[in-house]
Amino acid sequence: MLLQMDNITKKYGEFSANRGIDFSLRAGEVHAIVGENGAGKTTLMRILYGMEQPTSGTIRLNGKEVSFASPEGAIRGGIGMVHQHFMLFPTFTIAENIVIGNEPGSGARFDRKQAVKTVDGLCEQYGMKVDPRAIVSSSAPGVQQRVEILKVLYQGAEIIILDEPTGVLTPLEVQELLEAIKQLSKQGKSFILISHKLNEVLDVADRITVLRDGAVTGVVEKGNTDARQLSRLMVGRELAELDKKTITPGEKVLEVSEVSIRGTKGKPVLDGVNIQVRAGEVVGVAGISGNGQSELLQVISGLAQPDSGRIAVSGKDVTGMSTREIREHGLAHIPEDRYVWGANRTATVMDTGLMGHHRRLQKGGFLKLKDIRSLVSGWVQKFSIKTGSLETSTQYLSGGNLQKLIVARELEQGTPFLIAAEPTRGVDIGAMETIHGELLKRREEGTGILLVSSELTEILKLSDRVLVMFEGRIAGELSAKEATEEKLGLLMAGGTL
Amino acid sequence: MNKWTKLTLPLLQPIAAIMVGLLAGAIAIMIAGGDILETYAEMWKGAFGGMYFFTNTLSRATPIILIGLGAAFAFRAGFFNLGAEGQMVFGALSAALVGLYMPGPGWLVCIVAIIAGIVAGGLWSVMAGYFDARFRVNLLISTLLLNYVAVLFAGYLVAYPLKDRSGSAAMAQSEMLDNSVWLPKLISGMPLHVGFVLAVLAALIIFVLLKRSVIGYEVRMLGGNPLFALFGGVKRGPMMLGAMFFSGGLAGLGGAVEILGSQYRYIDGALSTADYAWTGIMAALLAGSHPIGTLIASIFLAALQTGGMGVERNTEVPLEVGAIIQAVLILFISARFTYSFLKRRKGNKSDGTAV
Amino acid sequence: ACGNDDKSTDTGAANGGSEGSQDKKRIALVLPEKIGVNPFFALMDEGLKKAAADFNVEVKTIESTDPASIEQNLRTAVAEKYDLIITSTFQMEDALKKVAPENPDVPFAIIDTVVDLPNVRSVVFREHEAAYLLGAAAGLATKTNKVGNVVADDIPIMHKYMTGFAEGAKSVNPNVEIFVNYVGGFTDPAKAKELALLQNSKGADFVAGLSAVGDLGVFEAAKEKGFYASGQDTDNTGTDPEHVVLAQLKGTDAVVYETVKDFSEGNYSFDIRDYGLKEGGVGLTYVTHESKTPLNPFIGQDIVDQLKVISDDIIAGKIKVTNALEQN
Amino acid sequence: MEQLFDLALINSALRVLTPILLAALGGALCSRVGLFNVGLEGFMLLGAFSAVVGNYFFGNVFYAILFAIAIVSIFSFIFAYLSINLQANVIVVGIAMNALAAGLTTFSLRAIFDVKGAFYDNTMVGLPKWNIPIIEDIPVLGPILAGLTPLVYLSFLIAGLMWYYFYRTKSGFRFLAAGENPLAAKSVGIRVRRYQYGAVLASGVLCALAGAQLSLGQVTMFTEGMTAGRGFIALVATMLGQSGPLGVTAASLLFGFMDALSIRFQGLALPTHFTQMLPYVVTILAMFFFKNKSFQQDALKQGSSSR
Ligand SMILES: Nc1ncnc2c1ncn2[C@@H]1O[C@H](COP(=O)(O)OP(=O)(O)OP(=O)(O)O)[C@@H](O)[C@H]1O
Ligand SMILES: Nc1ncnc2c1ncn2[C@@H]1O[C@H](COP(=O)(O)OP(=O)(O)OP(=O)(O)O)[C@@H](O)[C@H]1O
Ligand SMILES: [Mg+2]
Ligand SMILES: [Mg+2]
Repeated sequence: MLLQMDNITKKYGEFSANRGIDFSLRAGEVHAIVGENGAGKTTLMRILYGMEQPTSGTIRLNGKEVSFASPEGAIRGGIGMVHQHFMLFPTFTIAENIVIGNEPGSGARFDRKQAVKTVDGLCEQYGMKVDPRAIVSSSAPGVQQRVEILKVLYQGAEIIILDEPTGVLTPLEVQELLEAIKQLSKQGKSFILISHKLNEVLDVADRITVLRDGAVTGVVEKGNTDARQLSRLMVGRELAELDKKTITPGEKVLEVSEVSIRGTKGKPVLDGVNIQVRAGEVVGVAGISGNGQSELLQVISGLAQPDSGRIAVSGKDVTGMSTREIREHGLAHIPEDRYVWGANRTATVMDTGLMGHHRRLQKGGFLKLKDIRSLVSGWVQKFSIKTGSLETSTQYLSGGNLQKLIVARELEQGTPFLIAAEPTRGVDIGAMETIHGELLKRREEGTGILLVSSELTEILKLSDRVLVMFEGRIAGELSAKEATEEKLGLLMAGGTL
Repeated sequence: MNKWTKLTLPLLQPIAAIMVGLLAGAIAIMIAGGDILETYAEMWKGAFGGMYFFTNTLSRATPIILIGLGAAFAFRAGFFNLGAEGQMVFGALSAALVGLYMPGPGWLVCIVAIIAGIVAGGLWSVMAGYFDARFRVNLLISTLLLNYVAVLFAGYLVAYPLKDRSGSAAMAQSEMLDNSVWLPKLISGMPLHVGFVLAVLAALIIFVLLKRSVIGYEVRMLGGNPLFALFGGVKRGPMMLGAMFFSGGLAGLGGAVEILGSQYRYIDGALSTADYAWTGIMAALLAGSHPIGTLIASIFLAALQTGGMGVERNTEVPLEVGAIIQAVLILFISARFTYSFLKRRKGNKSDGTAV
Repeated sequence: ACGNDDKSTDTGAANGGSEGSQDKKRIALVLPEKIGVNPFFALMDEGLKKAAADFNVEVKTIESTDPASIEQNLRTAVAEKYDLIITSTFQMEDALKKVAPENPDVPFAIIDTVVDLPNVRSVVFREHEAAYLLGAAAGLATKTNKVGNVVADDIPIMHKYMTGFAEGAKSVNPNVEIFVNYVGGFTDPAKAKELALLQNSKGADFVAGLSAVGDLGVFEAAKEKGFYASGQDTDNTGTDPEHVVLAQLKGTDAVVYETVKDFSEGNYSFDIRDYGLKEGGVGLTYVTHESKTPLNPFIGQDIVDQLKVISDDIIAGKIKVTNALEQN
Repeated sequence: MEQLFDLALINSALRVLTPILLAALGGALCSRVGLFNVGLEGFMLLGAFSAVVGNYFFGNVFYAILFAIAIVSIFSFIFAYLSINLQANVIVVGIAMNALAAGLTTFSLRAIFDVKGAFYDNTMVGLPKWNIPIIEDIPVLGPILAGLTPLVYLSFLIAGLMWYYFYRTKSGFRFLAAGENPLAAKSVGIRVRRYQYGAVLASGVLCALAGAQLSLGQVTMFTEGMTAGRGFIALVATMLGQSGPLGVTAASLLFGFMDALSIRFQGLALPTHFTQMLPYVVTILAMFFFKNKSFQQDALKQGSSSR
């Protein structure tokens, strides 16, 4: 056994995030960990990586007991981790981000040219393309994810922890990543893979450990299981199939006409985009991240201004208006990045949940705290958000639970138009089912939804029409019936049908 | 953890800090060759020993509280306003001018003078806010620099056009206000004036405002994560101007009541030497920008100062050692006791973007 | 409380001595600032200590950290039942005008400004007379017809010196050009030095320091570039006899000493004492007061003799020196 | 006061800006690792004092400077320990350390030299004033560089070295990384605290040099409060220069020249109070041209939060 974690317990105050977990990893194995949001997956990995100290339990590496006081020790022990949330230096170049900690150069000098070369070689070796000279903050999330993985590979890790690595990747990128994992494991590297996507897990994992409420509920070999069994182990029940009713679309709730944004390097970021969303209709937007989706959403919601073109929400021209005014005209928005746009980490769960509702739930300028409390605790129940209390600081929610809170908040704005950007990013399959159900319910109630997702299955499952974005343009439009993964994939890559 | 320990635990830390601070101060006293117990006794007496000293401490705390509250409010909204000194100077100057030159009954002049102080401090502050919101001029630098400009400008006015020529005319100061304009004392014969009541009221109002009101909510969210606030429809520009006005207005009020309640004229340098501005900012930071905490921290800091004066008057421990003890006490109390704005910011900063 | 031992021999006059335990008179000197960088306050403290030893009284000097603490310190001194409370400068005027009438039985003194109350003795100086002499000295001695003033700050009190200086200089040398620069503070010798260097580079061969501790910077510039300078308040020609050639004197120590003396000998009266050249309260080294430092040839005995005549004329009232503070 | 600009002005400006530049570089190091050091003033004051003490007792400027460095390092270690290990608010610590430095220097002035206000000794020799042989005779450069202390040259050298350290060395790269995103830095095994300590201690050393330039370079004496607000100006220069070595140098130059210029404006048409405002007003105006990052960029970079 390469790695053996025995009886790991981690307590935060009175709350136990891990309760007596046993976990093992063989050399060259891909071992997946699955489980509901807040089950304690990330916590377990942070313990292994030396970022948290276990309350009790032991870790053995190659049979020798180890205890990592810091990631430095773990890295030296040959463990690398790709975190659920990026650990990058946004203003640095990609090459710098990869080589940090073990920079090339003679003596004290940092040889940046050599770093670029090294990274190029690394890309070659593992078949992952990045531009070493590009600045991280202006790279697409998919690229940033690759940087994270390359960084770990560069560190020469033998055990590689991947915490929800595919959350931001497009299907093609996912495929590439899974291939790379398989290749590397053949070369002798071992992987711990955390994912909510059971198909990926079943594709690459040799073994699967299922966690629930901080404890192991099962360890299964790949051959002996299927998605149904896994999901039962995870959520403790069967998942129902969604049924999508047919609805005749009504009024236009969103009309984007000829919207353009100039880019910095000649190429426009958005190039004459036209989109219409009608009441009771889900319009999906597919595309490889970095093709203008983020900017499109920012322009629609007033977070950025277009250089030309017009935008109307519920028939009203809202071009140039502030976010507040656009929201008042009938927009709700599940943001693509929950920490940047979706939450205030230092605020309480209640305060984070209140945003957008606060102008409604007031009397004479004062908040109606009772109403607010019952509203938010309603969401906590409905979406089974795991939180200590409503007064818990938002930063202590696990990624998926925060996502659910944000989704609940925006769904409840009750507007005729909703932007849902990556609505199920990082949530477990049970929660995904709930969120999908709620989105379809809103559709039936006559809300128009613009769904942006890198998850093609999600797009195909929910959309009435699908638009594909490529290089700032709408490269194609397909009806729900016509759309298939293959066709979308072709359009997304810049091809034509 | 039972309720009892939950209640006492947060108190334990500051009490322990004060204890350690006193111990460190004792070493300083010993080195200076003073009597430790006597020195601390005099320090206590200078701050709280008797009605006169107690009210004097509160009176000294008054401008500190108001400035601290102003700073705390701006910090809460995420705007690092370090311009309290200039804002206070303008508030004080305007109050003095209104008090001197406005005709009418004393009480009315006094009220108008207070309002003028708030408005002047607020406008001076909002100017920096506007530069930031409109032209992206770094608020931290501009507020810091505008202090110098304000102090010099006010200094010019009272050294030349508005100089007091009634007395020895040796000072750069305005004439003295007529005593009909003075803020009434709370207890006759004691230094404490109505300004203190205003300060306590302001603390309570801000406390409720932040906790319960829509504006307060938006302020807190803006301070926590401006992008989230923007996303939710909080308008940063107007909020910034509003918060800066409010913050500077409080500092201006601090200056105004100091003039109308204590000094009765604008004296060049008097507000700067007393270091009200930095003390107020320190109070806000010590209290993690909590309004009631700021109130308490301000009184504590004022007590350290008045206590230090007591030590200077009644013992052989030199003035400097008093200052050293004060500084040491503050250092120890700041340790871990604070839930600070900057630390919080550092914490946020460290998490990178989300997947 | 210090002061010097010995048993009491005081004849005690003045009212208000209601102290309990000992029969020694207790006298407090309440200063508006920290003694720190201003020689003026240090001198008062010295005068008080000296008087304490000579007249067997108990003394205490109370420094104020900032203007807001002045009144408190004054009130506390009253509450502590000192027999005499000496205050100083215009900075304490306001506080004294409040506190003195409330305590009509307590004797006060204020030095350097006038507070016209029945229980206050005021002592003032005619520094402009000494400044006139200094200016005249500069006007006579300069070879370049250019002299400088390095002034602490542009505040009214400093104009008392500058105006006197200018009048004196012009009176003996109408062509003299006077450079004036302000340091912008009382604690910045580095800046004061730069200003003196600048004035020298523009041709000034004599620079008068009027910048408290900044004067040390002026002296250093003089030493470095070989020009001449003067100090203030106390005779600091000893600092560097080759370059610091004059000092404008102000006898605050003597005045405090006198005050304590009068009080302890029972001659205390509540009036206004005005010290100028005539009374020897202000002066200029070599002209009105001896100096341990030998006279520098830059000034020379000839000039000193001329200055003595001017001094006599001022004393005699033949020359009227403007007091900038009274101009309005 | 006809000639406003002349070579002596530049010469004077170089002298005057050196302490500010040195302290501002120290401030830049601190702010790069997320510690906003308002204690520069106190550090510098203590440096000025201990340099004079060292000079007096060792009779040697070199040892004097080493002594100042040692003393201020201890002082800055306290700053580091409180704000890094004990999680005290850096600004509170900075303000309190300023007060502490003022008290300590005044107290020690009396305890060591038995004087109040100022210590001046005729026999004390300050820093050497270099007149470099060949350069001395070059027309324009000669007067500009006349009689500057080694610390003036050193300050610019340090700025250059800092640039090299930040942008050319491995350690400097990690230093910047630790400030840019401490959590990410920790996750790749960088000892963030070590860099934070390093930054604070280095700023202590730089402030000791700044103080020495003030008390042994510009003048040869110590007076109470002789830094007279230079630490705060340095803080402004730090921020204006966006904590980069070159920016900070440029900002300090701006300040030095504006200060020297404002002196020459004295006595012209404007009242002194207004000429004294000149450096501050010009700096504010300068900021209209060197735009700050927008709060959105700022907040995005920080993953959330505003300045
Ligand atoms: N520092 C902390 N303090 C208190 N509670 C914490 C802390 N960190 C994590 N938790 C709690 O521990 C639980 C486990 O969190 P963890 O991040 O391990 O979940 P996860 O399984 O990774 O979930 P997800 O799938 O949503 O990422 C959560 O309920 C979370 O709220
Ligand atoms: N209390 C201290 N006293 C002196 N030096 C210290 C102290 N704490 C830390 N240091 C210095 O900082 C270095 C790094 O400390 P540490 O290993 O705690 O940093 P880190 O692990 O990067 O930080 P963190 O604990 O925040 O993760 C130490 O080797 C030491 O030089
Ligand atoms: Mg997780
Ligand atoms: Mg550690």
